[in-house]
Amino acid sequence: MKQVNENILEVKDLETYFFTDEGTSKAVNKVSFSLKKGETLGIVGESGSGKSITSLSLLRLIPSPPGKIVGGNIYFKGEDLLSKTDKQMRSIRGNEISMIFQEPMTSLNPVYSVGEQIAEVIRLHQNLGKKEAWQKAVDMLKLVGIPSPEKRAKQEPHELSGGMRQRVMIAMALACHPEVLIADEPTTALDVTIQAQILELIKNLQKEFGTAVILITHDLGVVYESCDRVAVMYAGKIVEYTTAKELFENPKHPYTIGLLNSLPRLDMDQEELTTIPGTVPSPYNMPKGCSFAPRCAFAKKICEEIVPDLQHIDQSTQVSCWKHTVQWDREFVLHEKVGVE
Amino acid sequence: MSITVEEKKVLLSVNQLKQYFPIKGGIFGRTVNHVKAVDDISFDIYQGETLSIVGESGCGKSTTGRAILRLDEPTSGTIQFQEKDLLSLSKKEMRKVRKDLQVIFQDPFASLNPRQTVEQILNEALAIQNVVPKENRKHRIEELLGHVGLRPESMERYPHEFSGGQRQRIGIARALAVEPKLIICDEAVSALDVSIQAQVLNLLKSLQRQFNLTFLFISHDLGVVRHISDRVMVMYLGKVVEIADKKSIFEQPQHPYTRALLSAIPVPNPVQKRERIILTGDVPSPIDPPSGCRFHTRCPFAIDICKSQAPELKISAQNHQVACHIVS
Amino acid sequence: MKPEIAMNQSEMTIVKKESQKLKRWKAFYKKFKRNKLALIGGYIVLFYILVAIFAPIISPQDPFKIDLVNKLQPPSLDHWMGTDDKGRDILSRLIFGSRLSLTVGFVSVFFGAAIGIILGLLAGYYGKWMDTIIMRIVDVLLAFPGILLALAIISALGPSLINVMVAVGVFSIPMFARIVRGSTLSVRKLEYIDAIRALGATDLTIIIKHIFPNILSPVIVQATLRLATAILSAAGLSYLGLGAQPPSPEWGAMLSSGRDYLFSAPHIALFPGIAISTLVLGFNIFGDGLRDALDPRMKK
Amino acid sequence: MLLFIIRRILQTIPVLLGVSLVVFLIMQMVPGDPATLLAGEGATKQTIEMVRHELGLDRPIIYQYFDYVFHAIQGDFGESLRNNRPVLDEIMIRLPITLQLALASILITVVLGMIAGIISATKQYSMADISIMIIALLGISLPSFWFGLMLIYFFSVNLHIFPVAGWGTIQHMILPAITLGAGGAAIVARMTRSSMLEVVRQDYIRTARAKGLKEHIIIYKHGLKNALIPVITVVGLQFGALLGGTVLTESVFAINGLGRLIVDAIRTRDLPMVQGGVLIASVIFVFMNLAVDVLYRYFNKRIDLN
Amino acid sequence: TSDKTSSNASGTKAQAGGTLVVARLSDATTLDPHFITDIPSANVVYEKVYETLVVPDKNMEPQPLLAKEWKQLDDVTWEFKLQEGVKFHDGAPFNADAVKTNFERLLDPKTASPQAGKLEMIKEIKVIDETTVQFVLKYPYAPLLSILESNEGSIISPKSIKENSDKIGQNPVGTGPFVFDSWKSGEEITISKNKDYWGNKPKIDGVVFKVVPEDATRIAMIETGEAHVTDQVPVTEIERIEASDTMDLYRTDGLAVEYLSFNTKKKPFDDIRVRKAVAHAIEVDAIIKGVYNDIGTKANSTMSPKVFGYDPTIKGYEYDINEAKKLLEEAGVKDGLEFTLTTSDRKERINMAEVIQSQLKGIGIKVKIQVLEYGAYIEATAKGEHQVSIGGWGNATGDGDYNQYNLFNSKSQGAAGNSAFYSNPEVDQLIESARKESDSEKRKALYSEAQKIEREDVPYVPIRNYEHLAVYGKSVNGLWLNPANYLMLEDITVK
Ligand SMILES: Nc1ncnc2c1ncn2[C@@H]1O[C@H](COP(=O)(O)OP(=O)(O)OP(=O)(O)O)[C@@H](O)[C@H]1O
Ligand SMILES: Nc1ncnc2c1ncn2[C@@H]1O[C@H](COP(=O)(O)OP(=O)(O)OP(=O)(O)O)[C@@H](O)[C@H]1O
Ligand SMILES: [Mg+2]
Ligand SMILES: [Mg+2]
Repeated sequence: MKQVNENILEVKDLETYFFTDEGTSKAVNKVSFSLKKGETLGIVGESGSGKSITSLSLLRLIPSPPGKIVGGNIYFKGEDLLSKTDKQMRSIRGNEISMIFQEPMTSLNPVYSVGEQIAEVIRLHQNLGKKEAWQKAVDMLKLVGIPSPEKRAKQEPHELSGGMRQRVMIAMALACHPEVLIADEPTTALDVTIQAQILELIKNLQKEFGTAVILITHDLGVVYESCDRVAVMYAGKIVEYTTAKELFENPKHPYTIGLLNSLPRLDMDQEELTTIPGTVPSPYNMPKGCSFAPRCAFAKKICEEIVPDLQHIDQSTQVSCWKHTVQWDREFVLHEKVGVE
Repeated sequence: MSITVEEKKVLLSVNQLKQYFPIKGGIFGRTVNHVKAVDDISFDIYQGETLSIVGESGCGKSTTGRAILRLDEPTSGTIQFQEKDLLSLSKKEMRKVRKDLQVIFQDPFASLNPRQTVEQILNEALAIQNVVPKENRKHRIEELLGHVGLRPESMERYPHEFSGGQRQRIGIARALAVEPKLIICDEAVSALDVSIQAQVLNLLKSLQRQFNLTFLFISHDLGVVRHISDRVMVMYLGKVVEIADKKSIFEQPQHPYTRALLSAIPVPNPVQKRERIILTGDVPSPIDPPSGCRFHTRCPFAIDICKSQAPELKISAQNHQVACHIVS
Repeated sequence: MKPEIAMNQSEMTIVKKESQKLKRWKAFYKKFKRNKLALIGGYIVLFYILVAIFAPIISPQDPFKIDLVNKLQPPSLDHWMGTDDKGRDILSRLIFGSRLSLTVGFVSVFFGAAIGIILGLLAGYYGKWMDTIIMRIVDVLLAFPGILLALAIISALGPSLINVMVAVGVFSIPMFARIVRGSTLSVRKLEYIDAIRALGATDLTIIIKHIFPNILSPVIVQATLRLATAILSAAGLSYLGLGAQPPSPEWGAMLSSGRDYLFSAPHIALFPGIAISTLVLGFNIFGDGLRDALDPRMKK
Repeated sequence: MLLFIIRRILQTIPVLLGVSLVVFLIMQMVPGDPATLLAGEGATKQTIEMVRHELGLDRPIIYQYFDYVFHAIQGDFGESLRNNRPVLDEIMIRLPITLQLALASILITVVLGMIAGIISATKQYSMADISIMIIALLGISLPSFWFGLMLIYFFSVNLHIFPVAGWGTIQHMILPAITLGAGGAAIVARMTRSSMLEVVRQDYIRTARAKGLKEHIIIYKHGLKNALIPVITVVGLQFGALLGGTVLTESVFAINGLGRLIVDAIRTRDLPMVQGGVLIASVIFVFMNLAVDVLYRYFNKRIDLN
Repeated sequence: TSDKTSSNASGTKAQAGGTLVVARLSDATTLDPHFITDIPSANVVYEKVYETLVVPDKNMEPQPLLAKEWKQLDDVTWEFKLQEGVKFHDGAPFNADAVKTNFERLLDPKTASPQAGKLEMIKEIKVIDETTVQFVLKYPYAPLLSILESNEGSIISPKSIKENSDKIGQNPVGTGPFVFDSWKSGEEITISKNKDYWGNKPKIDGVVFKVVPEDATRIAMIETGEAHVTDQVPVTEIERIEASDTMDLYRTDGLAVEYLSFNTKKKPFDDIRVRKAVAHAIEVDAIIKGVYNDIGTKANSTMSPKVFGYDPTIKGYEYDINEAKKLLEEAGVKDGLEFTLTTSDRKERINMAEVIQSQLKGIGIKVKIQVLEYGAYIEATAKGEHQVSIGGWGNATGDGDYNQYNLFNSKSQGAAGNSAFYSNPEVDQLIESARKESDSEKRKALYSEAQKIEREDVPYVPIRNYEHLAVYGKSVNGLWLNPANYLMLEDITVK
């Protein structure tokens, strides 16, 4: 494959399902995207749209049971992670691909010092002795801008503020200079001023190490300021996949448009916010057609009946919406074979 | 729908409110220190307006709200509500007043008893204040659910069977049930998704119009604050640093902290992108707040006087007060 | 609106209300039923309850008839579980004993739980000195020798079956109090408690309606575990003159009487032991199922 | 923390006063007269009265109590009515034994209980899980005399591995510790299981996995220490129960412990001994609770600092 | 004496050595014989650390020990000739002064010995010379020797009486074949061979008395050899013990009797006919077989056959339901008799109660069993709160007086032993005379007379004569329990 050289990570038709008593939830439903070296990909979408599960799938950390990756491929440097052994996978985790989790409060083990927790991953992947690993952990803390890192390293998570904890998470994730960093809502729990600090930090470190970053968030502002490309997820699917600039200047998918419209704006007064009516469908009870159809102002019969594919509409943009296909203007006939263009 | 100056009528007036949480220690459990969560703040809320409190986590926003509701007993100060000083009421009298003061909390799940159905939740609210005779309660519940955009069938369901936005609507319905005058929204939309947040914000606004409600809106999301407020109060470490009309504060923020706060918001809007003031360091501890101006440790413009002398809240423009040495 | 329609409506609401309760109950039962294990537990408990109710009918022999000639017989066709050291039919004694042991077990656990819950709720909800006092009392109660408490209870209340339950119940108070206090502390911090307080609810309402149901699950687990201890310690008290007096076939007492024959006639201790264990086992898994079914969040 | 500890210790003073008063009152209420019991079979009324006088039991009750408290405050717990030895001496002979036994069995409780609990939790709903939980429940419903005697006959009489009875060496400790620890182990197993199931769902376990750690390191290093928090509470409670619940085991294994001392004292209406025993037991218990609280706080400080 | 000499002969031959480990139910309370009131305490020191002036043999006949010989000078004066050259363990010489010091201590009200009552007939102890001592009594008291030979007659070192009278309980010093070593309270007491013993030295080096409260554990200890002897054996285990190849069972008749006692002060048992009816309705043989596994024998009187004064011609009531029914009818108990049977918490007693309950059910008597913890039981029976109780009377002295006076004399009502609250002036008179009668045949006749009346009055229904059991390992030889249930160590050896 030629792409391998450019794309450090390539996800193809990834499917992760949850099998529960209530039924099967297609949390990630044929998701495809790719990541270039040094690039930042944003994944946005509402709560429950499958952002976290997508990222956990990349590291094969899906809680199982009930979760299971049922299909697709994840090519990391050309090799499919899904066919690796557990042992091989462990040597990738925290080393070549690492992850920052949403909640700095709960993602750090409360009973070990933060230094110990960082040193652990260094010892594991870099074959360093206890002392050197500790020293490296302290260095990492310094790198992420924690003052008096020697002292802080000895403290336990509860002794640090939220911002500091998140930095510890970042230090931990970057300790082995991974090629891919997955940041799952790294700032949601933080204040705006601290959030700004953290995002700045990630950006700088990324530049320094050339790390590719997947930034998961539902804050569109964050995406706009930090990402090169963006994937918008809705109900387990990517509905729009494009550059950040394009997304904000010229959103295509009705959901993306709705999302942008419902943000209260700082630059103008609105008496009423534009909203997307309705709620996200239950993962156990997905609509037959496009999952956004029940809430979509433009929905036609075809939307309710047939699931649209994610299709290129130009070089940099892919959208999964009938509105952007040729079928849109045709009269929809049920027996007509769609998609065989 | 903003209220002109002439119409203003003070509904709630907070004066020199202090809330110190004791830190127990010593052999006999004496108080050895205090968390100065709210340290001498004063402000008014006018009838029918929305006053927002913004500020970083831990600056005392919730504490202020809780003090007004007397969920915690404040250390000192007065809270005048409709001519009554809430803090001097007996427990029983306070229970009566609670009809007029309601609260919507941040976490739409934690604020509803998971073992009660929606009907039970609302019915209880009605029963406690006995606002509606028993036989009409069912009807009233349906009506309330209608106000917040839920179907009557929802009554029989449990909170966990709803989405976050819907749960928050239940919370709102509960607050509305007793026909309050003032509702304190403590991060009422922070936990919601953007699209849901918009629905709830619209709902709050329309309810305000419909029932002439007054909101004390606590949030750290300035986008939301800008959308909903008439006036904004900025807090930092237990102190009010700036309080002004919305327009004034967003267009001419004066306190360096407010400015940093505004600039830190990531905005998905190419036009609005502006230079960031990135603050360094964390918020100091409210147990041992910095001397002088509490912000001076992080303030890029701090001068000597800031370290020694606490600035007073002064009027700096029309409907605009700020506590900063540099500004004045 | 025509009057008939109005009437119809109110009628309808009544019907609806009833069916609603029924529906909730049905939903509960459905959820419970889906938990296979819990169902088995339920059947075991039910089985013992039925045995207790119909003891005189199903008991094959007179549980009190002493037959010294046939003492210590191993299980046989005549005596399915053999005979005890006085030649009494063990099966019949177990059947009759279920009445005593079930009553003593359930009532004393219930009593202990009730008081423990109240203390724990008060300590956890009000905190401060209330907490200190209650928890220190609980400490004392825990450190206090059971036999002394039991003696105190007989001397104060006199020996009777009810007082055994009181005594055994008293032993379990501290356990429950501690557990409830812990859970109360965490539930009390939840926002919905504040929300209810802001509505003007009294402390009593909050405790009973909002805290209590949410601390129930550890209580159920503890209660199901305490049952065994209760049945055994009730027997331990009978020698103080407090419990059921001989020849009452209390399970715990039967088990203890097997103590002298652990080797020569092990069945004497074995069968009561099995009876107690299976009851406790059934009650435990039943309790787990109950807890899950009572919790609307558990969707299962 | 230190201050907290000191404060709690001071709090025990009223508790102990309360305990002594309650013990005193109960012993007054309880039927059975120490003088009669002490005078022995066939003693005449005069003899009994003489004994009563000797023991000072003919003084007014209130006076007796305050006299006791007055002396107790000075560390004088009086003498046993039975054998005239200083109560404190008698207790001090047994206290180390009881503590050793309690510690040994707590060790068994914790080790057995946690291993079983962890296996159960990591293999939820497996055969191993279900059998462990059934065995645990059996453990709870079996009386300790039964279990203890079975152990004696199996390990001592048949296999000659451990001595039947007595105290002093590690070998002596093992069977009684198992007997005593078994019931607690069952409870701890249940507790560990649910706590562990809770912990493995936590975010930091996911973090540990994301680091590439091996599964057993994740469970034992990252999981266990956290799962311990609720277990500590239960263990503390168990420890309390151990101090009171050892009588049967002490009897079966002929261990000269505090439990038997107190029960014997109660049976012979030896008031000073009962007082002393219960007071000491309460003190230990309070300290144990304190230790649990301290541990709990230590592990839990992230959650609640006040 | 024949016993003693025979053991002496073999003693010199057998290789001495070994420590005997005795496992027993409970610890001693004190080792001061003037304060001992229980067998577990006495057993440690009686004829081991201490010796008495006279000692009972296997038939409870008095034999010389510290007293070489004795004679009764008149009704109230007894003279004893003492052994010469005997020394206490602390070096003090044994002589008439030592005897005087001992009994004066015992009788001194300041000492407050609970045993003083038993010897209150002593008026004076006269030292005649170094080796001669006279006991002068207040009134004639025939069973004097039986008291002197029991535990309270132990002779303590006068030196320790003078120097630390308070500490004797912890540190006994006597003249006996064993010297007290140590006492770990609640755990064990050790005594070891007295190398300078004046008489025949014991064959073993020492004895450890270990406290092992659980029956099954004691037996397990014998089985594994951890202990050699245990003298409290549950009747339920005898078959297993007899079948075992590591243990043996020792059985010997005791002095104690178990009985049912009616509260004769309370309705309906103030009516002799009702008491008789109950006596007829109890099938004693079944109890002995069923409850006691044939350990012990059917009792005919509350006095055991080994006790002085026992009359073998007196028989217990026949098991006769018809007679019982008839008597009840006569007594006018028509609508069925109902009563509460109180017992202490000893399991055999409880078992007995259950069997009696079931037997009486046969003639329509409803019995409610009330089990009381020992202390409460003693109090209830002493106060006469009970209707019918199960009791037992041990007899430490082997003399009829100890039995008759305590159980039947109206002065002994309540705690002193007469739990039937029985009172019959005629019986009182007989018991008093027997005390003073020095002719043993005449005494026997008096006791026989008393027992006949007692049989007619039925304040007690005698059930069982005790049989003492001991289990010992096969390595033990020469075990002897005397009828008062004391372990005697002269002949014992451990391999
Ligand atoms: N353990 C689980 N069992 C069953 N379903 C699950 C589980 N975890 C996740 N899911 C399902 O997967 C879907 C996607 O969840 P995911 O956590 O990826 O959402 P998200 O986009 O990260 O949301 P958020 O913004 O709230 O983090 C959810 O709808 C949920 O139903
Ligand atoms: N009950 C309490 N006891 C002690 N300290 C408290 C208590 N409640 C709040 N505090 C402290 O008071 C300070 C202000 O807290 P408050 O909850 O008012 O902050 P906030 O502005 O609402 O923050 P957030 O945005 O995180 O909700 C914090 O430092 C907090 O730790
Ligand atoms: Mg997520
Ligand atoms: Mg807050």
